[in-house]
Amino acid sequence: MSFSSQLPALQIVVPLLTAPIVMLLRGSSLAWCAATAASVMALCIAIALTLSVQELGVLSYAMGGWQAPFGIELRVDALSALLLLVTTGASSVALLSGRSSLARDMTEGQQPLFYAAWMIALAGLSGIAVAGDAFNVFVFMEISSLAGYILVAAGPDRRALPATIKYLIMGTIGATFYLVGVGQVYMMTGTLNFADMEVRLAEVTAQKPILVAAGFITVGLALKAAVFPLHMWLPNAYRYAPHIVTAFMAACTTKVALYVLLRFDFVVFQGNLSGHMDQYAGFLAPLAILGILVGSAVAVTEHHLKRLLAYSSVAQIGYILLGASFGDIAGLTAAFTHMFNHALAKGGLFLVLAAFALQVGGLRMLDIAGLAKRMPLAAAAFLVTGASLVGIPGTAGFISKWLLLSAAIQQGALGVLAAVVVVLSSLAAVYYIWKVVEQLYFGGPAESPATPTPAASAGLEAPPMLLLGIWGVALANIYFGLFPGFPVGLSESAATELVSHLP
Amino acid sequence: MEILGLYNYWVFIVLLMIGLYTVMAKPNLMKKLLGLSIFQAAVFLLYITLDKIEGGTAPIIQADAIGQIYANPLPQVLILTAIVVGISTLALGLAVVVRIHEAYGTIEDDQIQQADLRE
Amino acid sequence: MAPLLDGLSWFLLVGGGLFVLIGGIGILRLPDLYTRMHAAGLTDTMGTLMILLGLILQAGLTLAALKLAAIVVFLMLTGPTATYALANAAMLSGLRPKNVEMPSDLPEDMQF
Amino acid sequence: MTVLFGIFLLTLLVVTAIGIVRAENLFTAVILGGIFSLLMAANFFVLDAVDVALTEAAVGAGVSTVLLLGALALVPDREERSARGRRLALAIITLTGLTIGYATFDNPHLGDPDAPVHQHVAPWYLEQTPILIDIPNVVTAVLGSYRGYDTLGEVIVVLTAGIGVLFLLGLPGAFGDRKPEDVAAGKTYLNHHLVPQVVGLLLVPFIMLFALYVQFHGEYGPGGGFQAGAIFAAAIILFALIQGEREALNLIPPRVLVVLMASGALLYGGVGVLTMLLGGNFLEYGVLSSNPVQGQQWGIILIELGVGVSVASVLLAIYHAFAARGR
Amino acid sequence: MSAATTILLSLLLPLSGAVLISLSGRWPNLRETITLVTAVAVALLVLSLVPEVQAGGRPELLVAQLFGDLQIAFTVEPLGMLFAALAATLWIVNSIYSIGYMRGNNEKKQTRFYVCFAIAIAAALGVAFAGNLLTLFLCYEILTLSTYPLVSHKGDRATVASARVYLGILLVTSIGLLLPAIIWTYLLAGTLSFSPDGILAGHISGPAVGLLLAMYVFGVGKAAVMPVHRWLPAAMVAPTPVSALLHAVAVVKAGVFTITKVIIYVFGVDNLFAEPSSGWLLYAAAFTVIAASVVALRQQNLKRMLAYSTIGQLSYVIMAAAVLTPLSEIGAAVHIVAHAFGKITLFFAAGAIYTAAKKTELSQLSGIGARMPWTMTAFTIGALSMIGVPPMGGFVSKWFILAGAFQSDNYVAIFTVILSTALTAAYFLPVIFAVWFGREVPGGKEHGEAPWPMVLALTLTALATLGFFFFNQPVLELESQLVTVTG
Repeated sequence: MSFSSQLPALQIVVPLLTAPIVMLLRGSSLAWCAATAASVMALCIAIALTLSVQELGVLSYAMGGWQAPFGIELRVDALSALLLLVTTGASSVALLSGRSSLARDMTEGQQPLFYAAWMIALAGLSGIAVAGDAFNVFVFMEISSLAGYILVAAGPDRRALPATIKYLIMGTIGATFYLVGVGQVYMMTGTLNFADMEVRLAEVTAQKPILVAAGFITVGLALKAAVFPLHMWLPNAYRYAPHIVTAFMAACTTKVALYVLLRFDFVVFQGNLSGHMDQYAGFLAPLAILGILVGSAVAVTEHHLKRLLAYSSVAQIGYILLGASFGDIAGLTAAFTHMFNHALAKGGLFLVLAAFALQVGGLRMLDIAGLAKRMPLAAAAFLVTGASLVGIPGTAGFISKWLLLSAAIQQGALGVLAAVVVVLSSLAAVYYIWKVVEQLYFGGPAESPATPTPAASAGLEAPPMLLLGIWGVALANIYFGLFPGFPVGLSESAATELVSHLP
Repeated sequence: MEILGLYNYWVFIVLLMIGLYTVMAKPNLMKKLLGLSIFQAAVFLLYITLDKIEGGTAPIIQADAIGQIYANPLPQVLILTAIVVGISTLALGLAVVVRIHEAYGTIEDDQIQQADLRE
Repeated sequence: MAPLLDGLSWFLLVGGGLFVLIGGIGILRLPDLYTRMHAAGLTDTMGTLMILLGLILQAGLTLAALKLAAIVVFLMLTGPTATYALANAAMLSGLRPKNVEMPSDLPEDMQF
Repeated sequence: MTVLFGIFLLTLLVVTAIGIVRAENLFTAVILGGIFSLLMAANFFVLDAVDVALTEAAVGAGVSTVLLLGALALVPDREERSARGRRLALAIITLTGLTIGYATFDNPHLGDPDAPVHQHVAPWYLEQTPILIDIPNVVTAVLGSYRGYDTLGEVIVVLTAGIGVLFLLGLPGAFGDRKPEDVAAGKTYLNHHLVPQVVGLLLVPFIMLFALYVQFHGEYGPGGGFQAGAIFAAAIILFALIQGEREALNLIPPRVLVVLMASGALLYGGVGVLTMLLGGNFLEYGVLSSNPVQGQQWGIILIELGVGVSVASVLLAIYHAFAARGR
Repeated sequence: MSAATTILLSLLLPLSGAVLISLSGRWPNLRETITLVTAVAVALLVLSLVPEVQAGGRPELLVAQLFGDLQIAFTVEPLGMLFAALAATLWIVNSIYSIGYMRGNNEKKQTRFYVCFAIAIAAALGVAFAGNLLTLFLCYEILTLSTYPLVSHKGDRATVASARVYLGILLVTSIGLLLPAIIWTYLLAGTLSFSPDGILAGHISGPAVGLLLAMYVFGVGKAAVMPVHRWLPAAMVAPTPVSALLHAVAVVKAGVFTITKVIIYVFGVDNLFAEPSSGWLLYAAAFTVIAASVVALRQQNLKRMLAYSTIGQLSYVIMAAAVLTPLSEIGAAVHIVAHAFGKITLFFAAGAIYTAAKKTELSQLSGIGARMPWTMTAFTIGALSMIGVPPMGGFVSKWFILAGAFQSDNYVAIFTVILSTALTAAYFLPVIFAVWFGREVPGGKEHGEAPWPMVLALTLTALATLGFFFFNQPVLELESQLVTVTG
């Protein structure tokens, strides 16, 4: 048993076992250090895993030494690797740069518990990404969700609490729907392992329960992934959570749910349900289109920056779903690349908002009027990441937009229609991002009622760590815009892997 | 027996519907959480229904009983987990509800929304 | 010997069932809480006691019998206590028995 | 006979559920909830799932009812009438119901030996467990070893709930600014009642004893860490109800409680890491001893202990968080 | 120094200049010195590339290789060389002029002005050197964004509103039409790197050509082909040096340059010529020429009149390109230069008048020639060049265009040229007449010439306009390569 072969387990174990230690630590600084260290270590493990996946292909790890389907299998393929990178990366950056912002949102005594919850959330998300077992996915989904509720509830505003309960209820319903679906599949196959399910489903003649299972699993996970119209929990959860938490969650939570959705559907159902691809595309594509349109439209009218970006997230989830609903390599590649790039863009944007919030109290449009003069660096970073969100060439966002559009056009007439929708929503994105930029740069500070907070009195425009993180992400946006080979390659192999399950 | 072979499933469905209805239609947060528990309990029933086998007993191996059939242990394990998940969710939800009551003075969903609109 | 024990245990079981039934009827028919508690008390002492004894006889000298005996002991402890606590709580919360006037020499923490 | 009994119980279950929905007094609803769980447990027993039945009885009927009551003490106990969103809800649940109902007609009938679930994995567990792990209770074997990773996740879920509740409500003496001394002493629900106090106190040690029995008998009969943890917590909760919240807090200091919460999970995870260091996979207990079967048994005992400790401490901490919030 | 590094430097220099300018904002003199120095240095760098291109070389620079055949890369070819040289040289003049103007009207936010200006120039050079459509698109967008602050310089509500029109039209057209067109091209041809005989050659035919062409022409809003010309008059709220930048140096030139480039290097002249469905472009351009001239005829405000004249003149270029004969292609290229010199002169003059006399309406100009002889002489030269009277630069390009039109007996083009010449004369000559021989409106304030840097600048451009008539050899030689590659 060489060390490297243990990596899949370590990916989960490291953050998972850091959590109880963190909660025992006295004082926020110690807890923060431990959590950050663990998160960064997880990132390193994720990178190592990615490399070995690119080298060796799919890695399988038998938990407890019991071979699947009797034991639980961890399964790391290109897609899992991509997700792991996004999750651990987002968590690390957020933790590294977020300390001062978080310290303002909660009391000193609460912070060890908060960081413990963060660790658990990270472990849960990574656990989903590597799980090869349907029920194991459920367990880790619940782990990450429960921890996520805590993170959201940590928001300073009292409105964070109703947002949390809404998130909790809808999240639980989603998970339970998923559980029902898994139950149906288990009932007909007698196994819980994805790969094994695929094999045994082939012999199942009674299609009804399987069909229903597909429906329940799709709906349940769509709830978790805030697919329109099941996104109602997302805007407030994002708005009232601590800014750093928003940056972390916006980068990965919904994407992980989408990942399970796609993984389950392609690996288990596509091969065995006759004409399932049509049902699947016919169900997801319209939702994706609607989500894109509605999300963008609402974002255009929003006046609170976090809600604005939250609704843009709804639209962006639509992009990913749209690409996935094409069900061919090009579309899936676009979808996965967009998972990566959108995480970069959105995470960065929310980090910038955190910096703004430290400087001026609120995050409404008029609060940030003319802020560019006071914090040029952060504003410039907003410009870059915003450009990436819009999809200006030279930024990461452009790559996925490009892939998505070309994938759509290859789909023929309907695809062209979808492409038109994407273009329209990009124009909307131009509008709402520009709205903010204009306010930042040309809005008269005279209008701004926001009183500078204590943090503003300090000479630097924002805590150095935060600025560092922001610019790290911004530069990453540019780097992956110019040299997208890595994410695109990973996504391509992931797409090929999934498509290989098609009949 | 044959007619009633699906009875458990139907009860599961009914409970599922009752739970979901409570969660969606009742504005009272405590009620919502109770409904959520019913909703989850329904799924427990589904899984446990699966483990039953004709003429079987609980999956505790008795060395002396040869040829004894045993119920399927796997769903039981899954539901043990699910039960614990359920109570964890309930506990967290209750804590949030208590905090909401302290912050808003009510636990009725619609009143909370009105209070937020006023801000 | 065995048929005798068997008969006895069946007698106990049936009798216990009867008591439980009576208790159930009582809970439904009697006028107010206090009277109903009589019925309830009947159920969880006499009823369960007899049933358990019957079961013990069924089990014979085994571990199961021991466990059942333990249950009997616990029920003897908890049943009356629960009934008492219930009555007491009802009293404290000011619930009056129907058409009974209170004795005047209650401890003052029960005075209203 | 059993079938009819089962159907009777199931029907009662539905009736109770409707009762819960319709009850406007939340107190009534909560108590009905307890009854619901008890019926559910009985059902599970009828369906040969003794471990689950025990858990549902201890956790569902016991602890969760206590928690609901604890929360109910802090919030109004009447719900207000409202017809909002009823139509939508009805529409959606009908849709859901019909969808699954449509599926049921292809479902294998209750107890059908040819059902797929009884073909593939389950028989393997039943045949191999005596050889590979050699403990009678297969459920414990699957729980502890074959799917031990899920169980670890489960412990973490419990821990998360504990963390969340402590984060939101605080725990005097551990989190938040309140100290145990701030909690009113001696004041309990039962402070007028001599008899319950005496009897209750008498029961506490026995309950603990039973908890230990369930904990360590888990390999041979129904039981294990979760049930034991819940029962143990129940014992302390009973003590708190009788003697008062502050006394309970002094009995097991909150800080210790928090340490126990963490150490339970750490013990479980630690076993996993140990097996890694010994050259096995994560949670591969076989390597713990020269004789793999022996190792498996040791591993299961250890992790069950971890489960018991963390469940008991977490549930207790949660109860304290609610109880101490009020007074 | 290798050509690649030269390209890189000539792109980076303005940017670094921008950084320096923003840093030196507190010391105006230093700041403007930096501006000038950078401008001169850039011009020298760019011009240093001419000989190689002259000799048929095509210096290249690969910045980044995206997936597939997508890359950020630069290649210098005659057309781009011309545009780059034009932009670089005019930047010098324009900077001189700006210094005079900004100080003369003591505008605020001057630092931001110079910074954005430098960035805009860098973007313009990027457009000129772009080696493929993607790079071109990138620089095109940067140009749009970097000019927004310049247009909205004044910062009051009205200005910002019209600036939004400017930004809105340019962004919407480019993202809504140009980008999809590019993607479509990529899917058809599998590459975006310009190739002399058109990358779409043999990949597309039939009505699709017409559609794609339309997406390009209207996607490039900067070319202001009607009906996407609205932004140009809207942008008249900008300070005059900016108008000069928009009309003569960078923006609109970038537009027509892009279209010409698309016609030659993406579609390929021959393919378009063979494809009837692309014929509409000629008519669209012709219509724009006439319509714009008619509108210009009815303008009372000097700058607005110039704006519409620009719209007309741009469509000249497009029309010339659309005539699709070697000579007309040359004509198109040459007209870019000629019009640049002429129009920048006119704008400089207008700005000078505004600075000196605060006059903006045509009616106020009568008799002003006596007070500002230099300015008005330059103005006259520019106007005549617009009309195309020898010995002005405008004549040269019109000559080539006509010649090209005759080559293919394209009577629409011929007719348009003649008619528009008449119209142009109709709206310029009265002004010139009034300026020199009209009687001055009483009550105007006493004033002389504008500050000397402005006068210097406009004199230089006027001379250039004149000079281009005589010394257009280098340009012709350079552009004749277009014929050899396309013909």
